[in-house]
Amino acid sequence: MAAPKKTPDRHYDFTAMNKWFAWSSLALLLITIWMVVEDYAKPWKRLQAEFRELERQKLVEEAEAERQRINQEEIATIEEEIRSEEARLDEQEAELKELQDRLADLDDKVYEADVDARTTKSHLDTERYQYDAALQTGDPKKIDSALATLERRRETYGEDRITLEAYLEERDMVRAEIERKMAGLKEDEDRLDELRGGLESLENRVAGLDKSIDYFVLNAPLMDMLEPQLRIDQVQLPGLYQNINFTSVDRVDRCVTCHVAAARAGFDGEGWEEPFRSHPRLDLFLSSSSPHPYNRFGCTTCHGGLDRATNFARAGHSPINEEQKAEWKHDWGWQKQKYLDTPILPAQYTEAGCIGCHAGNVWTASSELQDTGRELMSRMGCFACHKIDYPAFTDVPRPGPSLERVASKTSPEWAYQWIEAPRDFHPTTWMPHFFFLENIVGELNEERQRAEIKAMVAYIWDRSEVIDYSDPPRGDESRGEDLFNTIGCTGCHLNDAEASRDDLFPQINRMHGPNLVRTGSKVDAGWLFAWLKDPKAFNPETRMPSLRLTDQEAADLVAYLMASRDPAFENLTQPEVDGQVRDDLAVVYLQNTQTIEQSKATLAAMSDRERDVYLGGQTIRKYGCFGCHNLRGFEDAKPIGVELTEEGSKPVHQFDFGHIHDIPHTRHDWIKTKMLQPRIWDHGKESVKDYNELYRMPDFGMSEREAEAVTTNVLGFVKESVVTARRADQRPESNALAEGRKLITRYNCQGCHLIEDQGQAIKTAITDPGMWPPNLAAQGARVQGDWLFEYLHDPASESMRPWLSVRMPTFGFDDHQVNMLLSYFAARENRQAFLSEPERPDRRSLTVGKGVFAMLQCAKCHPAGPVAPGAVSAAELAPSLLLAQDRLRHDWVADWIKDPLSWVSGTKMPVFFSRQDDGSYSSPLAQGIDLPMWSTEKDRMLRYFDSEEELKEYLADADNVTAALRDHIWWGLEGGS
Amino acid sequence: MEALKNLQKSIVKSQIWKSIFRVGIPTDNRKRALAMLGNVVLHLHPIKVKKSGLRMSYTWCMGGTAFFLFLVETITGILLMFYYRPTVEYAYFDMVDLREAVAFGIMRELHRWGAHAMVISVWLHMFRVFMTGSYKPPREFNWNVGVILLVLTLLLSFTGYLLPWDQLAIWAITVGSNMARATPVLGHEGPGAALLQIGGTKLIHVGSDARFGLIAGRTIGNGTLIRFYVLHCVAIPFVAACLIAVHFWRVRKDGGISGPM
Amino acid sequence: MEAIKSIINFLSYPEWSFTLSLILFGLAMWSKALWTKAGGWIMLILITVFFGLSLFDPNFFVVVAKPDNVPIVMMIYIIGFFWWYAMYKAHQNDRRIEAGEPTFEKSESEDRIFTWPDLVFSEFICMVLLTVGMVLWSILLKAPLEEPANTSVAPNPSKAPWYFLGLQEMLVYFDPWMAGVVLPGLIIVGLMAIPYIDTNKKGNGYYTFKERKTEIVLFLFGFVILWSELIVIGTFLRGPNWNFFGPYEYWDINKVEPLVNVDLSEIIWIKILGVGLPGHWFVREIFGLLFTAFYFLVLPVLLIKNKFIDGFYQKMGPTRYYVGMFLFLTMMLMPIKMYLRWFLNLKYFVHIQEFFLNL
Amino acid sequence: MRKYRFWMICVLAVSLFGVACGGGEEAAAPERAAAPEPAPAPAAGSGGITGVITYANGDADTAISMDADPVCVGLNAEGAETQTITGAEGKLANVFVYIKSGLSGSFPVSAEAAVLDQQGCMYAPHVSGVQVGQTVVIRNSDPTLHNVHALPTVNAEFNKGQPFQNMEFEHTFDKSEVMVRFKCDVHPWMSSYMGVVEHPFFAVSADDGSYAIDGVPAGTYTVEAWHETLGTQTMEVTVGDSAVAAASFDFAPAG
Repeated sequence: MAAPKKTPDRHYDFTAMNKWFAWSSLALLLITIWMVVEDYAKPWKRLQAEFRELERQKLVEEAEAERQRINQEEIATIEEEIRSEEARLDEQEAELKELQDRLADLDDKVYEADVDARTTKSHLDTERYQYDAALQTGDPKKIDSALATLERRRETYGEDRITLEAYLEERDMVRAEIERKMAGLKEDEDRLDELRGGLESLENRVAGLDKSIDYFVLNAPLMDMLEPQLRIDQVQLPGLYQNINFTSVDRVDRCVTCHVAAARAGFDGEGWEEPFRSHPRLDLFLSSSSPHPYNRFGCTTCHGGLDRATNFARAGHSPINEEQKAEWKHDWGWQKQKYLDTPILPAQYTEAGCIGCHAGNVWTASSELQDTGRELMSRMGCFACHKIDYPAFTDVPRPGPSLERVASKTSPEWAYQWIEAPRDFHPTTWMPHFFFLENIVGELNEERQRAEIKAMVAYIWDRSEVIDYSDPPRGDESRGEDLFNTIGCTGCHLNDAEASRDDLFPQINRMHGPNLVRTGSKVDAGWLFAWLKDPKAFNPETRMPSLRLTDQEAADLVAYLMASRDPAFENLTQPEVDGQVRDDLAVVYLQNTQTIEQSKATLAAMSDRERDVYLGGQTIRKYGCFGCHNLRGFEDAKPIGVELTEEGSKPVHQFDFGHIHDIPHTRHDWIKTKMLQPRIWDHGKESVKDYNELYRMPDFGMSEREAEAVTTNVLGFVKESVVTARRADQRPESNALAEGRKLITRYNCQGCHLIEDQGQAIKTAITDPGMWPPNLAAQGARVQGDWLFEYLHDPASESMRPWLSVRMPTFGFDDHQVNMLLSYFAARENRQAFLSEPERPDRRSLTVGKGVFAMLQCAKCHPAGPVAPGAVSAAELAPSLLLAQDRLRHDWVADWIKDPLSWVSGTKMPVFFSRQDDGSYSSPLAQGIDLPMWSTEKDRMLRYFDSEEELKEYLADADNVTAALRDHIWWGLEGGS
Repeated sequence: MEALKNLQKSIVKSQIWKSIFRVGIPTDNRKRALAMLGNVVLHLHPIKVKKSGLRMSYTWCMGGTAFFLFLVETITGILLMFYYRPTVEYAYFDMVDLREAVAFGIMRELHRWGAHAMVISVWLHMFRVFMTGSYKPPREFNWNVGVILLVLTLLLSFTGYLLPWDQLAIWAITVGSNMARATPVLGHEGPGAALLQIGGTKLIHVGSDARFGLIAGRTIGNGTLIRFYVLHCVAIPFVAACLIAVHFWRVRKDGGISGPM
Repeated sequence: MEAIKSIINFLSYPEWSFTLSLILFGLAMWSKALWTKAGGWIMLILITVFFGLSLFDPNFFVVVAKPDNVPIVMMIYIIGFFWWYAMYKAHQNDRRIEAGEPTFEKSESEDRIFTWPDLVFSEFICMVLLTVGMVLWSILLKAPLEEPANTSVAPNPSKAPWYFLGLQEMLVYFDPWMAGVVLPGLIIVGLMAIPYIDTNKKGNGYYTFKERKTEIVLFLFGFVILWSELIVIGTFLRGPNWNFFGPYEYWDINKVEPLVNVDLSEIIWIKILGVGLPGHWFVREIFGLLFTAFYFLVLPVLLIKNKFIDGFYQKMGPTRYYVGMFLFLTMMLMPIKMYLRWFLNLKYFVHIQEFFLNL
Repeated sequence: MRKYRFWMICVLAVSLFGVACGGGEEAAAPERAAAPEPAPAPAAGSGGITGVITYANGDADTAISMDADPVCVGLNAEGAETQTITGAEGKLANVFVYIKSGLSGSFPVSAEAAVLDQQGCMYAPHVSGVQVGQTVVIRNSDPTLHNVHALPTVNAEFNKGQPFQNMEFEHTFDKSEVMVRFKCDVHPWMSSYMGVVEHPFFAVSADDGSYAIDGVPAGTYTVEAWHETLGTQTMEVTVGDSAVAAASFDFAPAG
């Protein structure tokens, strides 16, 4: 504007003023632009654009491949045909033309007639109404006239319809005529499209991804408010919520905004890296066919992290190690999220995400690490000191052996040695080291520990019952050895001084029972004999089953086991400890309830032994030994550890890292470190803290892998963040499932059996597959509840595989437990455990069954009578069919015979019926029946058929044949009639 | 060129234009005066001001700054209100969305930093007025209005502090509001509260004292959020706006922009 | 280096830093040299150097760099600057007055300027620049958003908004009802009362120090020392459990300070008289009550004996004088209480838990 | 994206300046190396690999008792032996030799089917090889029940019963695997091994221990020789154009 010059009534010099104005406006413009750019250039946009480009290239390559594939000759020929067709049509052009004209003409007529008809119709409706109206007036004259018009109109309408339909008919004819003429051409064209279709769709998709002008326009700043291609992609997850201070907020996952290909197949293999890879397990996750489709489960439900984040750092990615951290810092600007309590689980712990929904079922299908971790925790007995409120860890018996009678079994000296360093004696034991760990420094503290151990032994022996056992009968060591190796001890026990837990990871079932090395230096032979004969007699709660050993067998085993000795652990002595130290420890406990003077007096009044016993009791309380072992005097003591039920949600700042600074301050690093070095957080405080304030968590001597497995579980113990309805397997039966699985873990069924495709650890001890205990796949579908009930109660009653040297032990289940197992197997197969008696079939199918039984030579493997000794090598035999009727489920046998492999992988039962594409099964017997060798069978069967064709037809149908076989096995076998 | 000139002329001469802009760009003093009188915003100013009052070195322009920031807060605040739901479920995640998904979420920064700046500028305004002794007669009353505005500014900022509903927010408010427990007579932990009772029934307890009234509950919760939200977005701004008007009016009436009386 | 740091840490502990700041404040008010361009530059450089160097210290950096603390750093500068600037102008004017010339403002307040365009434009430019500033700030510094609210996990320390940290700091020395309600209330009342108490006709509408020494000194004491400084302390030097930490100290949650504070009654009855505490609260607290009464009722009267103060009394008349004196004494309660706490571990003058009346 | 749109409008309204000119940089996707063209099937070369498998310990096979199935006894009047270690003196038969690595590209699958017969309660041949995708015809020439139980590790397991004489069925393996074991659960002594490889360059040593792989394109390869009990041995072999390279293996350690 025209700036007035400086005058008396002016204050500022206006040229200067304008300069100011100009510069400041310019600054404003620039800053605004900067703001817009800042707001527009989001990292996820860059990534999406990048991915578009990559995907485009991928499609281009695919299109190329498609082009290669398409058979050019074929196309050429078809195009040739098309040309000829067209030529042919040209010849008939004239009449074709004429037809088309007629068609056009007819179209007009139809239209016209249609209009007329509809007009008439509308009039008709009006007059109908008028007639009603007339009726209302009740004036007969009106009524009549109205009726009259109505009638007339109805007629016209009828006529209109007729003309219309006539035209329509004619038109259709003409159309058909034309189509017929052009059919050949059309057909060819269709075939051509079909051939080219794939390619075309690919090319279209490529075109869709081209960076054309409109791409830039649509995604330009400020334009992209309308319909951008680069946009935030989010999914809302009702029922999967975040637990914010007593209010739950449904998740809104935006992960795929950057992980564009996560839920789409085909973006794996080399060249595809995060964030552009497909999920590695699309069969299980994200894909719409998987059990966890993306739009129902999203990502953060399992992986954790800030669901709504659209930025690498803020999403809470957690690096698996320092290298990755450095790399991420550099590539993605990674930062620790101080304010995010639920960061993404580091890759190695991802399976922790399963627990939130699956804990209710004890096991999680196909999450190996987490599952092993759970098993480790049950064996190591974490739940014995820490309350863990999940089915797998609640109302389970104490994991350790009862000490109420330990004095009858071994010596106090051994016990001292053992408590001091269990792994020195049994390298693979689950019993942890409580003493002489890193946070114990100084001679005094070490003396204190000796005093404590000695006192504990004193207490245990003081309370323990002593039974005297006479020496066992003489046994033969070598016979004992192969008993040990063949009857199944090896399913739960090792006998190997070299073994290490980590070597057996993750198959830990063989460490269910103690490693039996050095038994000779530990126990009393007489006790061992009695124990092997009947474990429950010694300890009613023991998980050790009875193998129904004869005295001789037991004696042999004893001889074998006792032979394993180690001089280092024989004629041991307990060290002398300074009585003063012992007394000082005791006084501290006394002072909890007494004044200093009183406590001194009380102590003085005690004898030396009493003091030991007293201190022992207090020490046991201090270390919580009663958590794992039955101990008189601690029947209802409370566990000493902190509850772990929601450990995975504990804010990081509540974990005590003590003076350790080189370990990253994250939840998982804390837990894992704690597993490997339970006392590490005392570092630097050893001499400051009171002796009794020092950490007491024992050292289980975990390997890296074990620690990771356990950590995975603890990380998974999080606050509820999924509504019940959305958790895994909510069927009414799922409870049975959980209970059954608990029993299976507790009694280590998988040490011998393959259950849910896991276990059969005994494989490593028994090489001959024929001798492996059976695979229990589909057990619930295979056997009858009643039979299983009897069998589990008393395995000796039946033996369907007499050739197996492995014995199904007698676990001494009570009815409740057995029923639990029954309903577990049933629940696995969605069946009822018990079913009603089948009714007897007709003679015909029995006869056919008998014949088929012979033709398929079932008896070659299945003893249909008493087993002929040495007939076929034991290992290759199959269960005796005499048991079938009592044992097998009538509704299963036929299906089984039809396709055994689909039920039990690796079964020796061959498939006789080949599966057709339509799912039905074809039977070879129709041909087989003609072989001369089966003539007798043929004749016998023919009696029940009118013709040979009929018989063959019957035999050709797998359903008939299998049913007949089943009936024969059921009714035909007894008495071998 | 000519064409353009004509076009411009015809526009400027048109009735619409004239109806909006009564006086064009002032070229003489009369027009200058008219410009000030004719414009609703500008007529807050007198037609002429003391030269001293014009000097930045004298006024520090702090009053103006404070007022401008008040406007900035109003505008950004209104925009934010479109996305923010004052309930414990949504409040926090709406903040997250402002950061993650909403275009120009920078409004939140503008609003927050603006608030800080406003508090400081109001203090400095008071500081300056004191140093120039501009509270002295006849301006005593306006000084008081100013003090009240200062308090309102603090309250605005305080109430706004809770709305993000993160740890920073609720604990700052907890600390702040805990003092109200001890209000004499009205706070259940304050002196004299025990005296207020009828026939042994205490009138002032944790469920009825000043703090309860402030945060609408025994602990900070949804009630507090709503209450603070309304205070922050409607109640206090309204009062402040009125007082600002009074403040300006009195500036004019009490002898214009401060300067030697 | 470390040595210097530890010295600074030590000096920054309230008893010393506060005393120091009192002394510096006194000197500043007294000196003239400080309120010159040179003085300003020196101050600016000193502060900047201090911050600049300190930023290298991780612990210092962590605290200062918190987004919500940035405005306070700014505040230190701004208040410092304007304080200096106001005094600078005041001294200039004083010199002119001595020389018998009119003050700047006077010399200019005569001629009037058309608001359009001068004022309108300068205002508009201010707004534009301010906007630029705000946007820049917002782009460079993201607003903080911590973990979602959780009433069961309290952050340590949990602090009030920064502008209330002065009050939170007072909580250390006073009961909530004083620090949180009465004193803030009196601050507001006091501010409002200023124009009515201050009877000084001079210095109306222009910068001057000479003509209103007392007012300015008192006001600055309240504004700079008791308000701004306490905010700075509360923000930068108060860590977990509201423990005090030097600027270079690591905020260790486990830091423990001895709690040995005693009430006046205990000091007198037990320590001095060597008898147990009387049962009835009135007897027990009698000394405290007496002291309070003396402080607020008698002291003002006694003070009149002082010529200087008598001068005010004459000018203001009894009511103004007493109100003013009351407010002044209340303000002075703060430093008094602080010192008694630091050096006598005094907790309360009056401690009547019977009805939560603690002073 | 409602929010998005709305605010844009506000901002447009508020900001007096034509901000639209502010450009956000387009993310240019990095060039990704186009995947290599599928290598054309190399013309089956004219080279070859031959060699002899030697084994000092000679024939160490044991007789089989077939008492379990009278039919089998009947079929083997003169008795039968295991076929683990066979071949002329000092030579070793039933060794599967194939090119383990060094080949590139894909090779046509040979059209004619490989046959695995069950004759006299023995598999014939005892050791054989097929190409991935090549049909294997499995026949039962005995008048007794056999079941063909393949125990692969990477391919799909199957276990078919053949109760009648001259029954046969076809099977193709879709992954390469060395070796796939076949057994018959009815006659535990029966076993056969089949090497499944991607290419046609494999052979099984004859009674005189000799084998020959031909049509090998020129190049350097790792050749592996596999034996059921004696493990595997490998060797680097360079085949010149239309030249026959020698690769003999000696399985005779047990001195």
